[in-house]
Amino acid sequence: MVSLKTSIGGIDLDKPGMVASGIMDETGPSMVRMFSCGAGAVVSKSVGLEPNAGHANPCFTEVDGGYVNAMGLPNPGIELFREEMETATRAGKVVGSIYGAGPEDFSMLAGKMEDYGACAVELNLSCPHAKGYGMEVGTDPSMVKEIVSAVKSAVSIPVWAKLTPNTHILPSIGMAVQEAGGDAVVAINTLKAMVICPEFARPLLSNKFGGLSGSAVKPVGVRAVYDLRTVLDIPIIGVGGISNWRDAAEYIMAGASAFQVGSAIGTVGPEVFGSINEGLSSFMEEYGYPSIGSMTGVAHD
Amino acid sequence: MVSLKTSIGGIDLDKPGMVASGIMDETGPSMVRMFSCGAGAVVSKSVGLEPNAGHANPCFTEVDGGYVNAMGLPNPGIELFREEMETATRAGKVVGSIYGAGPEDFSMLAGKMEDYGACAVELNLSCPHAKGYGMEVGTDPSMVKEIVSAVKSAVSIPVWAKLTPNTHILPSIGMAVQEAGGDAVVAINTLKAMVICPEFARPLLSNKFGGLSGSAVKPVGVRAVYDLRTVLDIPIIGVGGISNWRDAAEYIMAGASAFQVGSAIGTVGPEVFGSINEGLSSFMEEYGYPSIGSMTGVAHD
Amino acid sequence: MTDVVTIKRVVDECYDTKTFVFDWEAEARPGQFIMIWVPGIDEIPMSISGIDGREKSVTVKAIGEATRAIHGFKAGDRLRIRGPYGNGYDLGRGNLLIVGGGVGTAAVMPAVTTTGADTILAGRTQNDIIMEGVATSHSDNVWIATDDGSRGFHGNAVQLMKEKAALKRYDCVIACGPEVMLWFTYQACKELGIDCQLSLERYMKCGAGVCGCCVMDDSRVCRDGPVFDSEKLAKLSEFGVSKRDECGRTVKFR
Amino acid sequence: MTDVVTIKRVVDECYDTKTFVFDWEAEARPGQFIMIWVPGIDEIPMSISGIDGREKSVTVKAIGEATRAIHGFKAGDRLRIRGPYGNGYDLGRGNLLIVGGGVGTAAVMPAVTTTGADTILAGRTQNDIIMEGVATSHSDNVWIATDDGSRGFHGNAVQLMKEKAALKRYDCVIACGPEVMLWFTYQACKELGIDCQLSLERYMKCGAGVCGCCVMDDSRVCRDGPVFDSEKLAKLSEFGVSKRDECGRTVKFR
Ligand SMILES: Cc1cc2nc3c(=O)[nH]c(=O)nc-3n(C[C@H](O)[C@H](O)[C@H](O)COP(=O)(O)OP(=O)(O)OC[C@H]3O[C@@H](n4cnc5c(N)ncnc54)[C@H](O)[C@@H]3O)c2cc1C
Ligand SMILES: Cc1cc2nc3c(=O)[nH]c(=O)nc-3n(C[C@H](O)[C@H](O)[C@H](O)COP(=O)(O)OP(=O)(O)OC[C@H]3O[C@@H](n4cnc5c(N)ncnc54)[C@H](O)[C@@H]3O)c2cc1C
Ligand SMILES: Cc1cc2nc3c(=O)[nH]c(=O)nc-3n(C[C@H](O)[C@H](O)[C@H](O)COP(=O)(O)O)c2cc1C
Ligand SMILES: Cc1cc2nc3c(=O)[nH]c(=O)nc-3n(C[C@H](O)[C@H](O)[C@H](O)COP(=O)(O)O)c2cc1C
Ligand code: FES
Ligand code: FES
Repeated sequence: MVSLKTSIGGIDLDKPGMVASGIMDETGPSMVRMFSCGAGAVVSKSVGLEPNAGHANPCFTEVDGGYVNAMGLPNPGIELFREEMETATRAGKVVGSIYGAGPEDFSMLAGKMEDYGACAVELNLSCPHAKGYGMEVGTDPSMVKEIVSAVKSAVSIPVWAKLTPNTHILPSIGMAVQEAGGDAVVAINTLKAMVICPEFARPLLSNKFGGLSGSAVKPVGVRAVYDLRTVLDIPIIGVGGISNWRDAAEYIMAGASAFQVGSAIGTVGPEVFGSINEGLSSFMEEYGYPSIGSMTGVAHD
Repeated sequence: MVSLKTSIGGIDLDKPGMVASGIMDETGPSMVRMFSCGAGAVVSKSVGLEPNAGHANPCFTEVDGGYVNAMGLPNPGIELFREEMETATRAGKVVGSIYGAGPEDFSMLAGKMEDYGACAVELNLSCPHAKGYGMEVGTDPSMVKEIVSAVKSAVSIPVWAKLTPNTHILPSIGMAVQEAGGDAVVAINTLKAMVICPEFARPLLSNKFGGLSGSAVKPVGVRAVYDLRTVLDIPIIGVGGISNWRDAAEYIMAGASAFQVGSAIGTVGPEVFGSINEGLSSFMEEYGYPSIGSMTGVAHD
Repeated sequence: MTDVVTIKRVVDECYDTKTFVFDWEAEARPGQFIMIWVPGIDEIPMSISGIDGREKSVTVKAIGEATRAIHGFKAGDRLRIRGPYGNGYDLGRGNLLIVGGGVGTAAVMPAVTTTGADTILAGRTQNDIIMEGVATSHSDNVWIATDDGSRGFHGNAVQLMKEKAALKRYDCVIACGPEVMLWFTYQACKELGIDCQLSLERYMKCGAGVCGCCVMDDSRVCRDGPVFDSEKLAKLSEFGVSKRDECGRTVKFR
Repeated sequence: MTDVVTIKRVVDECYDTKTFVFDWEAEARPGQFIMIWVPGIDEIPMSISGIDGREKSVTVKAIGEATRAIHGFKAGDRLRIRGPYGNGYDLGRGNLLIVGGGVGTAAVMPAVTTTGADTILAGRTQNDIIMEGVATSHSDNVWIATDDGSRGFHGNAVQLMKEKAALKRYDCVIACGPEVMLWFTYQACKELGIDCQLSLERYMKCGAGVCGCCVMDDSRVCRDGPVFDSEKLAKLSEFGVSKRDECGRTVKFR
């Protein structure tokens, strides 16, 4: 019998697929639902210090092979998020995703998430469409180091850093996380993108810019994980365009110890976790991989 | 009557769509065919100093929304390429794409292309899968400046620089081109990518890494052109995932004076140029754009 | 699916409501909705109020900036839309009674034209009754209710519905309107012992079941809904009670 | 389309040629080909040699590293393939005469099984004749030619073809084999005044009409071909004369 169990740093998961931050994870009850669909953990919506309505509509559209979104990190703020976390953590493992402008913000938010029962925190160093947050801090290795170090001293739960693929220095950013004591890296966030509507001669999104996700980005994400695996010792969590077991297997073989699913919760539905789990099990059975760990990084050999 | 004429720096084109480098442009006769399909110019395959077989097969595969390739810059070398250029330049405007490891290589190759009748040279500073070439030089602003300056003093035809989107410093790279006297920038080349086949537990491509092209990358390319337009004064040529008039219009409105089509020559066929030209004309007619120039960058207003 | 369509016709439904008709190839089911871009202003959800082959329509009540801007659109203007989204009604649940309250009538009209089932159109006054012509040309029994009694039954939609359900056996009530009306519809159906399918509204961003902003309990109104039947409604603790704002904060109705 | 298929059966065709049978949902036309990955070694083009509903096959002659590696594959092994590529034969051009030379027989076999047309199978010796069983079970007239006369007609495919075309009116010859054979087939058809459709080979990388490495004059063998009819062949100055190597350099045949 094969096992879908995996561990990422200190965290043990029964199933290797998590809900990616920002998808069906802004409220307690919707996170609970995702566990029952077969997610091994849920990463919460990225939460900041204050309530944030996000960018005005339109902030989302379908494109070939995926979505472009600029939600703008809507969230009720860390204080109100306590209630959602309480509901969700009763049902399964929740990773608290947080965003901030600098080390103090991140430390404060991480502390709250720890209080709320998060099993780990995920630092959003990579959102491509929020001014002053996300990838603006995440493409500067020294800033990344500072933030991760600060959060590490502020909490005792594992600290994950979610990285942007919109840079040629991804491996250095990964190294910065590792050197600062980060417990894992998560790759990738969305690709910087824009949609223009010719008839209206303007960008569609109210924020103009957005981020591309979905199957269109999968080969970019697999490459990012593969590259990170060649330089890092800490675990990697793969995300970007996963919608079936083959996609998940690609990320695992590239070097991921676990993976996250975002857009496919829309394109396929929350049932996507069940079908990925089933598909992975039969594949592992047939090809003789007893565990996720035994498959992790095998494409490097 | 609307006009599809456009000019990029010193170059006037009857039609705004060119064949992107690397697609049906390694031989004279195939370049000639592309003119008759409605291309306003053809950018040649990137040519280097010596004959190069490129990477071994497999070097190409379809993925959702596009292709991943690692051709590895196969080309017969600049000496033998004279003959192909002679055939092609008789039929229309040919932009000579070249790649090299540094300023000397690029200058020498550009000189040859000028001799062969190229109307401009396009410096490939962006191929994501050729060691020591392409994006390895193209993510270093000072190196980019040096190469562009060197080529500018070596030839009198316009010098275009083709940029990689695989970086967070794209605007700085664009500025480096402009400051060095470059006549135009071309964006984007492919996105760094990888495809792993789970059943065989290894990357598919012989080179392991490749570049993603096709409709999957269009929102990334449109964003790149939009970003470049906000900082640059020199013309921009848009490329990445264009397969119909709407795609072309997105790039033009984002700031492109002309565009290139690559993958769609495979997915749609060489006829793609004809249908883009027709579609653009009727759109311009209906929406009152007398010229490509009048549409360029309008999404910024 | 994203698309740009051309408005063919604009129909005045009443003082504050207009129908915009356009050709759109998409397959749409009664009860589904689309997202309409109002450039420079907003993008908002709108029920598909007519489905006639490729011809589709939306029926818009001007209540704020975006809907007022849409009212300025004319035949020949373009709409950038995406969809269709949502589950739609199941029209195969026996003998139907269809109830539209105010602009909610738009959402149920394709169910009326598809089934020709008995229909109640309700509004505050006679001036708020919309789409009566379309309804009567597809259904033999179209009853009107107005709060002020200015036309038809003097009373609200739920009161008239109860009256009609006492006279004839219906298996399922299909309704759309203000949430308070739907809440009482649900209670009435429970008492009457019949099923219902109600079309709910929540603030929508993606419309496609991705962002999670429109959830009621653990269900996405945009994707798992907007139509919920009695069985599902029974599990929605937020139905009639509260909604989430744009930040995801809970806001109580009362 | 990319896919991973499972080999169901391996059939020995002759001392150096094997057929690999697998189920594959893709729609394929006679004359099309696929690209087969040989992990760690190469990816190479192979004609689809059998089309029977979802059951497809390739027939591989071991001539180098990749094809020898494929010969090591067994039932149950996986193949990562992509395709189908190419235009395929137009089987509606009247009375057909089908000619397969050596392993080129693989490329024409689906045309034989689909049409049951008269067929010539040629090879250097009797040991090089492949797929005779499949051919005879679909076509009433299957003629053999061997260069050494060890079986059937003593001579090459083109000689036998001329002989047969003198006895019966054919409208079009469909052929695949070494380029020199195809060159003479083309000349013979010109003399006979009949059309032909010949399946050509060039070095292939993408197979999908993108990279341009397989061009003959301005035509992509992978996409505009691999099948070219008399009209198109007349315009291919490189046919029978030269090919491009992996660098795109011209290499003369003689
Ligand atoms: C599934 C669905 C179907 C709908 N069908 C119709 C219809 O057929 N005809 C019709 O006239 N109206 C319909 N509506 C309501 C319509 O979307 C709102 O009237 C419109 O968004 C108001 O926008 P505004 O800018 O004019 O007003 P605003 O002043 O911006 O908003 C007024 C109110 O409209 C609602 N609203 C605004 N934006 C949204 C949003 N993005 N998502 C959900 N609600 C919003 C809120 O309750 C808000 O308080 C539907 C709503 C939903 C969710
Ligand atoms: C459209 C097409 C259909 C074909 N169908 C069949 C078939 O049904 N059965 C069959 O046995 N063979 C077929 N071939 C030929 C087959 O592809 C070669 O025999 C095979 O690639 C040899 O590979 P190797 O590594 O064994 O030999 P190598 O020693 O690597 O090469 C031997 C020769 O094979 C040819 N070749 C090698 N690689 C390629 C390539 N990528 N593209 C084209 N030619 C190549 C070259 O002429 C080369 O000189 C077909 C070729 C094409 C182009
Ligand atoms: C609608 C939407 C909202 C998102 N919000 C967040 C977020 O709040 N924080 C974050 O780190 N990533 C966010 N992401 C990025 C996803 O977590 C994920 O990294 C990305 O979408 C790629 O994965 P996918 O292709 O499976 O969607 C969001 C993505 C989408 C589509
Ligand atoms: C098969 C293939 C070969 C390519 N070769 C080159 C090349 O030699 N030089 C270059 O600058 N770009 C090359 N490119 C990149 C294209 O010119 C283009 O920038 C990219 O594919 C995005 O455009 P598209 O989506 O229209 O294909 C190649 C792309 C493909 C798919
Ligand atoms: S509006 Fe985004 S999930 Fe419903
Ligand atoms: S093999 Fe690439 S175009 Fe034919």
